[in-house]
Amino acid sequence: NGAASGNTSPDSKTIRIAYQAFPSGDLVVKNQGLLEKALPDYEIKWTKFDSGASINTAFVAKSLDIAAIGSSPVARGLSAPLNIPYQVAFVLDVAGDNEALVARNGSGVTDVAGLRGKKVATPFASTAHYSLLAALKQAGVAESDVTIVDLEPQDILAAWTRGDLDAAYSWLPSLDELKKTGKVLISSRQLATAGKPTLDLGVVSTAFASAHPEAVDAWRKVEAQALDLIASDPAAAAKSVAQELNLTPADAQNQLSQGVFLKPADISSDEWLGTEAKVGKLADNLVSAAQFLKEQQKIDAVPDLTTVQKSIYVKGLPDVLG
Amino acid sequence: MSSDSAAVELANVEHSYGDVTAVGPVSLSVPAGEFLVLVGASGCGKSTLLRLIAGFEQPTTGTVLTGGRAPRPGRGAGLVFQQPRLFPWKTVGGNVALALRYAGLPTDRVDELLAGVGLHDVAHRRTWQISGGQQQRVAIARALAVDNPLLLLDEPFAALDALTRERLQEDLRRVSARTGRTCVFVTHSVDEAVFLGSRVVVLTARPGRVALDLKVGLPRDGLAPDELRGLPEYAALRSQIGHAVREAATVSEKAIGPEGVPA
Amino acid sequence: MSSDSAAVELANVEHSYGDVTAVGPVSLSVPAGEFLVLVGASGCGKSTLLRLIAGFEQPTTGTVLTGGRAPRPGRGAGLVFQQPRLFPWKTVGGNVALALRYAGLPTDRVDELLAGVGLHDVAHRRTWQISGGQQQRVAIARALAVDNPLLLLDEPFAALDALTRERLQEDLRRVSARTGRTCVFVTHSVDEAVFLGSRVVVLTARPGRVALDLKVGLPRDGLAPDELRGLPEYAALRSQIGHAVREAATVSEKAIGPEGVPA
Amino acid sequence: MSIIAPVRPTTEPATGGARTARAKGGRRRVLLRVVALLVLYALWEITARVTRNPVFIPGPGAVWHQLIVTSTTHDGVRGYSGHLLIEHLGVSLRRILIGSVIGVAAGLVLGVVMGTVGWIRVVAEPVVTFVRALPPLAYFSLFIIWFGIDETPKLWLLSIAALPPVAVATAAAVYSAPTGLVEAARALGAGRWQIVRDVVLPNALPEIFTGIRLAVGVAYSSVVAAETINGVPGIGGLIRDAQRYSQTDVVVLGLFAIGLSGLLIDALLRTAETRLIPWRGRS
Amino acid sequence: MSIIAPVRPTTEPATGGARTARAKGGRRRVLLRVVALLVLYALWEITARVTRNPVFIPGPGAVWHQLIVTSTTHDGVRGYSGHLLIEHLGVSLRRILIGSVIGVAAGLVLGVVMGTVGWIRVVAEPVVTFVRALPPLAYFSLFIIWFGIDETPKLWLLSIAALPPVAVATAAAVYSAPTGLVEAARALGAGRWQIVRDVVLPNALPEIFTGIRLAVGVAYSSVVAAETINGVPGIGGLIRDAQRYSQTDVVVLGLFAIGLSGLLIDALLRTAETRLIPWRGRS
Ligand SMILES: Nc1ncnc2c1ncn2[C@@H]1O[C@H](COP(=O)(O)OP(=O)(O)OP(=O)(O)O)[C@@H](O)[C@H]1O
Ligand SMILES: Nc1ncnc2c1ncn2[C@@H]1O[C@H](COP(=O)(O)OP(=O)(O)OP(=O)(O)O)[C@@H](O)[C@H]1O
Ligand SMILES: [Mg+2]
Ligand SMILES: [Mg+2]
Repeated sequence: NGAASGNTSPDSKTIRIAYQAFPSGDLVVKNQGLLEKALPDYEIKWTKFDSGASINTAFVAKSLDIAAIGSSPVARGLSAPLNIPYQVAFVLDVAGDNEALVARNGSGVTDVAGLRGKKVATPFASTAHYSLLAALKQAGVAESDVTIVDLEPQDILAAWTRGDLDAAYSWLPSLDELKKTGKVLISSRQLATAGKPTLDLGVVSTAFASAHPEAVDAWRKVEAQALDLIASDPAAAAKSVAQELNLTPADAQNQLSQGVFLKPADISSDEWLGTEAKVGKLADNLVSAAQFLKEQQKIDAVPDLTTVQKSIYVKGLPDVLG
Repeated sequence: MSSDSAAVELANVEHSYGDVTAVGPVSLSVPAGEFLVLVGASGCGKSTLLRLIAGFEQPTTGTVLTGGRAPRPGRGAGLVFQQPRLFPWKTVGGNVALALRYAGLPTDRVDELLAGVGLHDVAHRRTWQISGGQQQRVAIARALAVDNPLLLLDEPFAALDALTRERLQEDLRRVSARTGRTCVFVTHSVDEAVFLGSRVVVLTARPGRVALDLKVGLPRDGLAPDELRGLPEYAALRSQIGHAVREAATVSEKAIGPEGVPA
Repeated sequence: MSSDSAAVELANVEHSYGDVTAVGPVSLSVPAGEFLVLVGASGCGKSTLLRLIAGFEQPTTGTVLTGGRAPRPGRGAGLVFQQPRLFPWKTVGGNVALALRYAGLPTDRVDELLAGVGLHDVAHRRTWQISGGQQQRVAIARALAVDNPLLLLDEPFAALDALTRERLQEDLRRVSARTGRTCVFVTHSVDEAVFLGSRVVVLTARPGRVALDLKVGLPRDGLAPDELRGLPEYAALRSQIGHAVREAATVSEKAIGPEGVPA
Repeated sequence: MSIIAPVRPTTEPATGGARTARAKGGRRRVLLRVVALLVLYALWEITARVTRNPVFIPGPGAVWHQLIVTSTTHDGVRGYSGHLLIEHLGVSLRRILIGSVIGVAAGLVLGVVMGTVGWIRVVAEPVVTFVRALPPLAYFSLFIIWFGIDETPKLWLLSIAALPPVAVATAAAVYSAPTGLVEAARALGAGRWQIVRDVVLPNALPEIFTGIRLAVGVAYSSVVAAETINGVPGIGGLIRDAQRYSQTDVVVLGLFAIGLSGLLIDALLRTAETRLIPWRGRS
Repeated sequence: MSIIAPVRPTTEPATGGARTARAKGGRRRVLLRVVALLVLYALWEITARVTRNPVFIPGPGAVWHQLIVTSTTHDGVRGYSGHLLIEHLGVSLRRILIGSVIGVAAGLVLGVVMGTVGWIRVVAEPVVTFVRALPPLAYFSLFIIWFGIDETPKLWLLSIAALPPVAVATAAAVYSAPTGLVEAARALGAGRWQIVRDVVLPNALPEIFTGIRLAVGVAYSSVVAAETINGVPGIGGLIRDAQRYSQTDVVVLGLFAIGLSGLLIDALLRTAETRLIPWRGRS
């Protein structure tokens, strides 16, 4: 199989894309076959993954060319020992109200500081985990003062219902259920404002990007097109997302509405990817995420800023998205 | 032929394994205290008959009664199978002890019982660490551990040398005579049949039916085994039964009526 | 006693199972073509001796040679164990066919071989669907399927009725005489020993040693079995051997030197 | 007799009485199972109604509805995640089948060799024990790295999961081959591999079958783990997806699909077993 | 003889020659294992050097380093995730042990009952087959709903994982109890449960042991699944954590901890087996 061979030769016309089951423009692209239309010569293989960790693994195995992946795993992937040769080429969405820290009614917790001595659940190694720790730090709560439990979102819901948890940092759709019997302490939208955004990124393997720059351009264009669709015709976008996630269109639209979807033009702003001339603040964001991981002893060393900046794929920006 | 007090009562018993009829219609009534010896060709149905009496097989037609009731394995009958069937997970002594335990008896008689069949110093051995004849004797000791009114023995002495065999024959005869047990004993040895039996039944070839049913009226009391064997009646019975066995083995299925060997 | 052309050669053979000495020092030389019958009390070591000759046991001391070489199971010797040891996953016929297959012979002789031991219509049966004596006969047919120069038989006819037994005895004697096979035959029947053996060895009680080693010089050619049994020498041999067996069984270990029974 | 020594259909041809008894037994069996099913169904329905939380315990109705939804094309969507339920199941069954076959074959060979060849046992036994203690979830990512994300790692995972029961059961059974019968074969002149073929393996067959049945079960229960990555189509991928969106009714539907097809395969194996081992209990 | 009928220490007391042969055999065994270990080690080292990618295959040195790091307190951090390796392992072993004991006991009872009581077999067998086909990852969420996120759901999962091998092996062995010996016991007057105790169970013991060994192995390999939820401290939780951060050396270290302790327990079980079943191969 293609695991070891990679996909770097210019005449190989296959794109292997990893997508995840979170509502984003990526699902619209897949559902409407936008990329297939844009690149009729290419064979496009969509593969569903359920975590950034497994996407990183698949990149290590040289089984992927393009992927939708959270910023936290990207920070890991760019750091030692992984040092995955991929580049960030797109911002799919920024976590907004679709990821939040909720305290269960009856736990007596009303703000983040009140979490001391309480039991909080979140899926480890996820963007939510990152946000939770950021929120605690912001509120001046030491991590050791809180019992943090590693649970998948569906398991959080189960434990929550039993009353085993006091709070949880989770995302949609289970977040909606949590909100019904709980109070939002802080959401990722607020953290983003406070300088700790978590994002879903599009990454491209370096080898693929240098071998097929035109394909990367096409991909960025259709992703931008999808973002436009989300902004202009949420119902149509929701319909596509719903089909991919086996949801009702209404559910999908509700979920989409809670995320932050950038305007294509904003992506090449200094706030995010930046341009060929000046790489944007996303690099700093990734470095700070890596620093955070280093504190957690989860990575060996924090990559320096220039290395990370090289891993931002700004080729052709801002014109490509223009 | 039937009597209410019969220890074993077979009425028109037939048994088939699938389409193989092993035992032709047999009617036999064994009064309590009788020592019945079954003789017959290999494969004529002796073991099957014993299994019917023990309750391990149900007759295809006819009825089997022991002590007036349908036989049930382990109830009132001691059984020595044709194979030793020792439990390999128990020692030799443990095999005998098991029989005592099932009967609710104390298990300290194990060594005594083993000595009774000529086995010393083997109680602690594993069942595969003794010879074939010794295994057979353990099976006998096991079956004799409990005093059952009925004893069913399927060629118990086949694997024993002449001397041991004679000793055990003598013991068995004495014990059964003294306690008044009923015995049904299968053997291929005509000598053994005459020596032990108060009645000898010769079966025809498969399906086994009664070819000869002979009371052995030897005067036993006070006679030493050798004296008994020296009696002229003894020799006569031997040759009569030996003859009948040879005859019966060659009798074809068709030539024999339900009543026994044709005159 | 030893000879270079001996089919079986035992020199000072002793065999112990742990601290149980089963066979005392035994020296025996069996010339090719001899029909040696081993007689002895139950547990005296006959089977062990046979297993030594077959190569299943290694002597604790001394050496065993067959055809001048150390014996190896399945090489040049047919063996009938004391138990039938049939393969339950094969039919009766399949058990016999296996022996033929191992010898590279065509397997169409199965029915003939079974008929040779008096079994008809059982080739398709399962091994537990035939009687004990029938199982024993299948084991004999299996061992006789291939013409080995040496035949080792451990009480092969113990579970058979007189008639079948005599027929098979006669067959075995005829076959071994005609083909010049060497036989070592274990039995408890003194009559069988005299009838079959060209030489009879009586063993003492455990550990088995040679108590009596007797050439049987009966004139066999042209005599019908009944005529043979009617000879006066026959009766004399019977009683001599019978006597020796009784004696040997009671000889204590100490009283007997390595040379045999004391005068 | 009915309790301790159950009726063995193939070994003892029926007498007249036994034949009707068996027919009765068959009817009684079906009846018992139907009753058991009804009881389970009632329990489920009642629990679902009492709990009244379809996320935790979806009622039979909801699951039935999902069966229909996932088996048809609705609103332009084919089944679940673009594949019908039967397709998900089919893909997974294919994986389970291939994985089981490879695992069983390898386990059989390994078991026989370990049971018969001394030095291989000495070396291989610890390795097998070591490997079978390892959690598939732990080494699956290594498989991804080595074999990519397509079928290969899944088949490897399922094969490795299916191997140990067969290998261990076979090795144990082969190791305790009946001395008496092995000797009998040797006396007949059987060579080493003839003994293995004609005595050791037939004698081990009942245990090997137990091993195979366990192996297939283990492969089944590993299917979700195997389909964590690139698992759609696949019943394990379907379950995981549904789980993530708390579509418990779909999860339960998937569990039923797995359990019922597992039942079916086990029934086939048991039938084969009865056919192939008429001597059960006779050796 | 050495090939087909291996030396059975307990059954055949040694003759002079055999005794030295066995001592030799023991030394040969140790030697073989050491050689095998060295070969494996060399292979690993070479592969690691050739690959030169610690994420693919961390070298022995890296794993050794992690062993030291996770077993000591460095920079104010105790081991990994606040617990020493040995503590992670201890917690998991405790879970495995309890889960195995419960699973084995339940499987034993179930197996015996299914093997002996006809109507229970008819009803329970499909249920057991159904349940053992279900992937733990699929139903684990239900356990959380029922049992919370502490020890209980983990122990349930491990117990349920350990149950089927014992239940299936026991039921199969009990079902094929040797007719001849069962009859012998009945002839001696044994009652139903005496037969089970004195014939059926001893005869099934070798297969039961195989089942137990498999069960412990399955419990082991389920420990990561069981510790997906609130699994730290715990060797499974450690592995999961390390996996998500691609700390392959820690993952491999965890795998070693699991595999080696699994080897140890299996060796204990095998010793017990040899002791308890002197009649192996003799029935
Ligand atoms: N594995 C063993 N361990 C210890 N003792 C044994 C073992 N096998 C046999 N024996 C003992 O060795 C002696 C000889 O046994 P063997 O089977 O050769 O006797 P045998 O002459 O064939 O007896 P039988 O006529 O009863 O078959 C017996 O006393 C027996 O108890
Ligand atoms: N399960 C079975 N199925 C079919 N036929 C059988 C079965 N068991 C026994 N038979 C046949 O029934 C007949 C009687 O068997 P049985 O065991 O009663 O003979 P037996 O008189 O004891 O012979 P032996 O003296 O050889 O032990 C035999 O011909 C045998 O082949
Ligand atoms: Mg019989
Ligand atoms: Mg013997």
